[in-house]
Amino acid sequence: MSIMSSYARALAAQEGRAQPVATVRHVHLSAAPMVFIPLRLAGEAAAPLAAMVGTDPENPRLLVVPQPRNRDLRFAFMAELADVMLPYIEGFAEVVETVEAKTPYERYADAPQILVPSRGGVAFTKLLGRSTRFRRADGPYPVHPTVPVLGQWLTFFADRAEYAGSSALVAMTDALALHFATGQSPMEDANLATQLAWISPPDGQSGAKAALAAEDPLISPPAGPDTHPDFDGQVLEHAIRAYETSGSEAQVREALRSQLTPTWSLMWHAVRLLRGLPEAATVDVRWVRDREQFTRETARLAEGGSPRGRVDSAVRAAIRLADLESVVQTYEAQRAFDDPLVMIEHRVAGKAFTGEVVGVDAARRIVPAGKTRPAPRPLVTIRTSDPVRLSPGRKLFSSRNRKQRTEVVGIDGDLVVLQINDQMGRGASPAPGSLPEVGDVVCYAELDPGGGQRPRLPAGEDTPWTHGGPPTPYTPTDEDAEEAWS
Amino acid sequence: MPISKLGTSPPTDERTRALSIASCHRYWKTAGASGIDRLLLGLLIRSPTVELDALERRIAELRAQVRAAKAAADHATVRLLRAELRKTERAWDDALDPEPEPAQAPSLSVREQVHQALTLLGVPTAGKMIVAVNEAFFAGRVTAGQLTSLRRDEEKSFRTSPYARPYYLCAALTSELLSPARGLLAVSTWPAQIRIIGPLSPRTDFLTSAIRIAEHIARLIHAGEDASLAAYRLLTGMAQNIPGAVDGFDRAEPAQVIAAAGAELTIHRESDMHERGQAAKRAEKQLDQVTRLFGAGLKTARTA
Amino acid sequence: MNRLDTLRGPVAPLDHNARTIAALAVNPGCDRRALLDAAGVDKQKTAAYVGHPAPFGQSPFAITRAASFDALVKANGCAHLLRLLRETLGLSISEAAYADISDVGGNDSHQMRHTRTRALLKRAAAGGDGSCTLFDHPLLKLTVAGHEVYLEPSIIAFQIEGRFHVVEIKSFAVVDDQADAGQVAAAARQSAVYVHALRELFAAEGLDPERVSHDVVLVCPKDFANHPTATLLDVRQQLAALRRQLSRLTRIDRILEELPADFTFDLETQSPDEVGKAVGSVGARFAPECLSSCEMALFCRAEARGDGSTDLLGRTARDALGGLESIPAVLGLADESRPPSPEQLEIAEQLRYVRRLYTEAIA
Amino acid sequence: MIAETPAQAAAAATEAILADFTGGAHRGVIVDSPPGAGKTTLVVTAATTLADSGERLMIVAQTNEQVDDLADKLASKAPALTIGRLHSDGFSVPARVTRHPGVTASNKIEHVEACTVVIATADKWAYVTGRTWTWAIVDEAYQMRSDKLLAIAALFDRALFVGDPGQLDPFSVVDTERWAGLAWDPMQSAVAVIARLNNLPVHRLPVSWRLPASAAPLVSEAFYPFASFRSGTAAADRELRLTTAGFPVPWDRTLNEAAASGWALHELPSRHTIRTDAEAVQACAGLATRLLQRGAVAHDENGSHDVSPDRIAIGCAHNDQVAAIRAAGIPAGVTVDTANRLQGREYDVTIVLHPLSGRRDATAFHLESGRLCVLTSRHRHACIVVARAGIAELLDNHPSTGRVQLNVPVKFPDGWEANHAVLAHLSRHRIEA
Repeated sequence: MSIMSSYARALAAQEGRAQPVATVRHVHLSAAPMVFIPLRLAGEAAAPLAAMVGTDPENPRLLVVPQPRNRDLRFAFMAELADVMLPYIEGFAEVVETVEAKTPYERYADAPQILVPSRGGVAFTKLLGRSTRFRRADGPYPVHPTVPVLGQWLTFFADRAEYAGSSALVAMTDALALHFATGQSPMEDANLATQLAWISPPDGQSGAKAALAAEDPLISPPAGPDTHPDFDGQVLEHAIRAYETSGSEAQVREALRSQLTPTWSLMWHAVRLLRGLPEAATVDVRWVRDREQFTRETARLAEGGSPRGRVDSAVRAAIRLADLESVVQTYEAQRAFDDPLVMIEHRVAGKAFTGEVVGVDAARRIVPAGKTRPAPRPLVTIRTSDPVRLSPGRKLFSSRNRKQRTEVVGIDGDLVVLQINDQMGRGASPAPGSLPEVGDVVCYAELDPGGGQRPRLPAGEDTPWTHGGPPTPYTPTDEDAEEAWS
Repeated sequence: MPISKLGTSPPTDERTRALSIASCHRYWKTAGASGIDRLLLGLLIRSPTVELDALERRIAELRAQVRAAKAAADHATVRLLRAELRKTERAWDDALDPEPEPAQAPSLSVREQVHQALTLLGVPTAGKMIVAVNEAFFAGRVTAGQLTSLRRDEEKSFRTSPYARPYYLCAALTSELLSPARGLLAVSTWPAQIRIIGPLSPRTDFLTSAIRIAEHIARLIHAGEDASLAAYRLLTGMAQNIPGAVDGFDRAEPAQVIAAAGAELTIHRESDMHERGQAAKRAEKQLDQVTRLFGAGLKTARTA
Repeated sequence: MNRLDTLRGPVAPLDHNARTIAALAVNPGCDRRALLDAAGVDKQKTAAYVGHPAPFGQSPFAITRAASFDALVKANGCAHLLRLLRETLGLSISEAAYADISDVGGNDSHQMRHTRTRALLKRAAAGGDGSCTLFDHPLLKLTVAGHEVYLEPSIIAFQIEGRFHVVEIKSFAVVDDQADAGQVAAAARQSAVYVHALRELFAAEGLDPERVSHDVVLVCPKDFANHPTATLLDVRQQLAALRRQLSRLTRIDRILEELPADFTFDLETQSPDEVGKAVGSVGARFAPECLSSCEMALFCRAEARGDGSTDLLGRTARDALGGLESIPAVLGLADESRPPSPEQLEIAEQLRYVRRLYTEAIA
Repeated sequence: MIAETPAQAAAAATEAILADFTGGAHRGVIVDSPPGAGKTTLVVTAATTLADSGERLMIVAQTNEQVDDLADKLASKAPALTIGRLHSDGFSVPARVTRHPGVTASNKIEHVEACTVVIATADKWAYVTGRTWTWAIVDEAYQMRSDKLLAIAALFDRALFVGDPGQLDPFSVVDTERWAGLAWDPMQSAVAVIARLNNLPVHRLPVSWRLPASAAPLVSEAFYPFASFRSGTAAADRELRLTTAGFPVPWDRTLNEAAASGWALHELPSRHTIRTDAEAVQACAGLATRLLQRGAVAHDENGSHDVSPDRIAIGCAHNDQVAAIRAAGIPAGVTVDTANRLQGREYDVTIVLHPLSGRRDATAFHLESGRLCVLTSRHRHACIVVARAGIAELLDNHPSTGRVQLNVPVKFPDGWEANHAVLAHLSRHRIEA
């Protein structure tokens, strides 16, 4: 944690209210996001217990497993969940737009967005996907045909959640933490109720006090996936027993509704809070990626794509790692260039600076390394009061033109001299407007919003001996489909 | 959408049930069941489909027998018959009801059902396995909870009137201290060394049980029938823990299980039998008739 | 009477188990916790008494699940376990002998069981006739802060070719060969306590402690089923941490020296207020992580809040703030309402700068 | 039996390595090389051996600086060899490489592929396609991430992987446990992956030619508990002399201690500070300045030389500390860098800002044993550690609650233990400032 966010936390603690750490909203918020609050049975890896799910704050769907140890009831639950989720997800696969490119292609105009309360919700979504995607509608342990389809989608969403800046599956506590510093620790921020208590405490109450009250499981039950042990022992156990003797789900439903409703309200409250922030400039760029991935997955599934294997192969893992790294870098840069409050972190760390242009040598031409002919390499001198900790040769970008490459030539007191390397047109001298002008206030940072070029990796079937040789490609087996779920 | 129809519970159809009852019948024939067993077996075969008047006749019969037993102060038989009576009455209720109930609990007492399972297995066995065998082969409904006080009750009964019953459900004894081995039930009529638990006995007894279960299934197949799904599941689960007894997650084949378990058994048998034999001799010398069956302890014997 | 007994009052000290001993390493910088633990004070009760009950509990479902999985692994003469040991460690088929030490002929006194544990393990180590392979519920002993404590283990000790291993059975799932890293770490710390205690036992019997392996066999349910699977867990690092913490417990004397002679946490004779004051007078080192591991955490957090301590914001925040102890100091230095001491000059300068940028950006 | 001399031990190790590598029984050979153990010499020997028998060879290193160092040394020792220095577009190859007539530098593989030895960074190799080499040497293989090896492994049949296992693990900006436990987890080092997936012989070089007799035992014990090594030189072979006498002030006393014993702990009063602790920063810069002022002369097995600025390095954990020290005024030519960037480099004297100095709590980053190992094993003569008092308490109070992933080999040494070992040793050379 940086000194900036630590300062904001200290301020929040003092003021009794969360403080902003962003001036714009960095996550995409769909017009109709689906809120999904899953619960699981304590002590089990992936035994769903209940879920509250839906797109209408006034009309949540409550799904329960009246006896979570019963495998048939679990799959019935998953089929019911599919009944709610699949129409929502597949509903987006209707309106397409054509993207003008070298080879024009189509993508869906919008995509589904699922909001869960916390990272625990994301992890549990992944487990639910893992435990259902291999299932089959035929064979010895058939499930409803929608169950494996839902499993594939849940896997898709959980995978997307690993990519920085993706808004396909969002943990609400993470989204809030991006925008607000509370007066408690990051660890405690993982509790949606206390985090929101700091962000919008009831009138006349301090955040600290509201957070304390929100820790009471009777007022704010855990947001899942784990339920409160006292609830399990004092309420749920009896309700399940009542189901077993009477066959009526009523008690279990009511018990679980009591646990889920408060979180349901908190989730929509958080959605309204986030909607109150203006959207950051590059949110849409990132959402386009989510839409593209959604388009691809839809096509893959439509072609009968088999479920993703249990683990990534060596090549698959390396490719994914490169993707993950590239989006982290891009996301971090985009966020800073979108939001001066985020940029502060980098300025304080000496990796970025803001200042006024005091000199431009537009006519400068040199022979760049590895080249034979001179090319324009103008110098820009900026006066800054920021503590710049960049050494000559460091590559910088600016919010002015996020694609233009520049490098530090020298730093002398409060003067930084930069060399502009590209984006100046094809002429012998820089194109008009391609350089900052004297008097401009500019911000440069050692942050690259563009993904770098990267080499091709071998195809999976060409995996070299160093990495274990070609793996057997994953094909779903009967065993996978029959995997016990007890 | 009728979600509840999506369930995939294994079919408990009448055919499976009938088979297991038949197989049970035959097993007891071959095992030379005692008179009372035969009598009870007769009850066991009854099902809710028996006509109402037949049931009514049986109820009257039982009531008379209860009265007679009561007069003779044969409390054990009274208990037995009363349980039987309750079951028959329930069967009559069910027969009135147009919706047929799923598998009815057999009419044997818990004690008898346990004896039945133990006789099939032939070695001291933990409650859980007894329940599993009872369910897999005798369509029984014994629950683990019903076994907890069984050994204590048997001991009480034995202390009150020794050897009054044809058999007692008793303890297995640890080879070193001749104390009751935790959680195991045995049959008093077994040879003493069978009821001794040496260090290797948990393993050899497990292997023996697997063989006995496999043999039983083989017998059923030989007779042109087949065992229940539960029986195969039980055997497969056991076979997975015996080297070479089953391939991967396939269903276990009795012959392969018998061969594999037998092979491992050969490795342990000699030292296990030696240990058990020695201990049995000591037990013979050191223990009285009660402790020989229910174990000597440094404290009062624990319950099963 | 021992100083620690005075501290605790006239109740029996709380029993240690692997979990409580492993917890010694969770916040070793906290004198408060060290003292309460060393004196065997019931922290749960004390916290409730002073008005900050710990929010801990275990779901009955989790307890049932753990017990039934444990029973499954051990069922039928440890049939599952033998299979796993044969698969993962190459245990030979002939090694199958099993001894249960949960009681000795029906007597389950600690002394009795410990004596038997020692005898059986010694015999096994000597490799004599009738030596066993699996030892269920061995009762081990460990010296903690000068006290001998029994460890009620939920483990099986097991030997292969003269090496002894600890088998730890846990009911969290291993899905596609991965498990929750927090739970695995907790299991590793607990297993390390058993390995350590087992090694002490070996040393006391004149056997080579290194015959107890640092590779623990962790048995968990595989994927979403109940089928057990085994993974070897190297606990060398946890063992080293444990040894460090056990050797550091002697510092209790130093903490005690600074306390008045009649100092006590006795719930019988002292009012909640007095106990609260007594607990408060022993230095704590609160961190938000305590909330998930220490029964006194809510008390300490309330105290930290009262002091406006930067500890509330988390360990990393406190380090980022140059180690400043109080939130008012942070903000006072930032808005220049508080003059910096010479050693605060640097952090004060940074905070002023941060505040200026922050205020600009918010405006 | 007569004890082997360091030179004999090293020669025997090299011989065994080459026999395994060229013998044909294995597709790969791993060589663990502690700091300054003659890794470069081994690479040069292996390259010339192969070249002598008419074989072509590719060499992979991780940074351009490493590639240039290797190319320079190779060309110096084997002038007859044709060496292709393959580099990326826009990179200018330094004169120390291009001055050799046998070296051809180009950014196109077609221009250099005919050379007996082609050498480039792993990043550059990843763009080479359609060609294969029978032999490869991968240098600094512990620094290389396994996904980088994946990109180039199709280029060669057999490879010698050389590297220092005690240094920093490769790094990723992504914090994911998705692949934890997989043998081919791309976030591991290249060596970790090949060793887990292939049964390859592992050799180690037993002698450090860089570290003096005063340092080798400590570094070996603290950071290489399962692969000990010794110094190639005796205590008498190395001497650091300060030509002017010092004043009785802390900086000079610290320098005296370092010159006399090879180690010094310049200890500032205990205090929690920000990362760029001005006093500590000042001490690092001041010690470097003062060392030059006092005219240090280094005597070693090759003769004597003045300790010039380029033979001094200041190392720290964070970039902002590097910037602060540079800003504090250091003599021109003195290297200041983070541990990551000092890997594989060598100096006469190093000054280290202790990663834990002034902190209240340690993080995994600060405790990483590789970081301290790099910082305390770059010197031929002396290492001066600047730190606030209180690190021992910090270590004692450090909670051990790390996460543990199944099937991930435990990393040794543990950062805590290594830090303690170094601190215990340094306490014998403490000068209070």
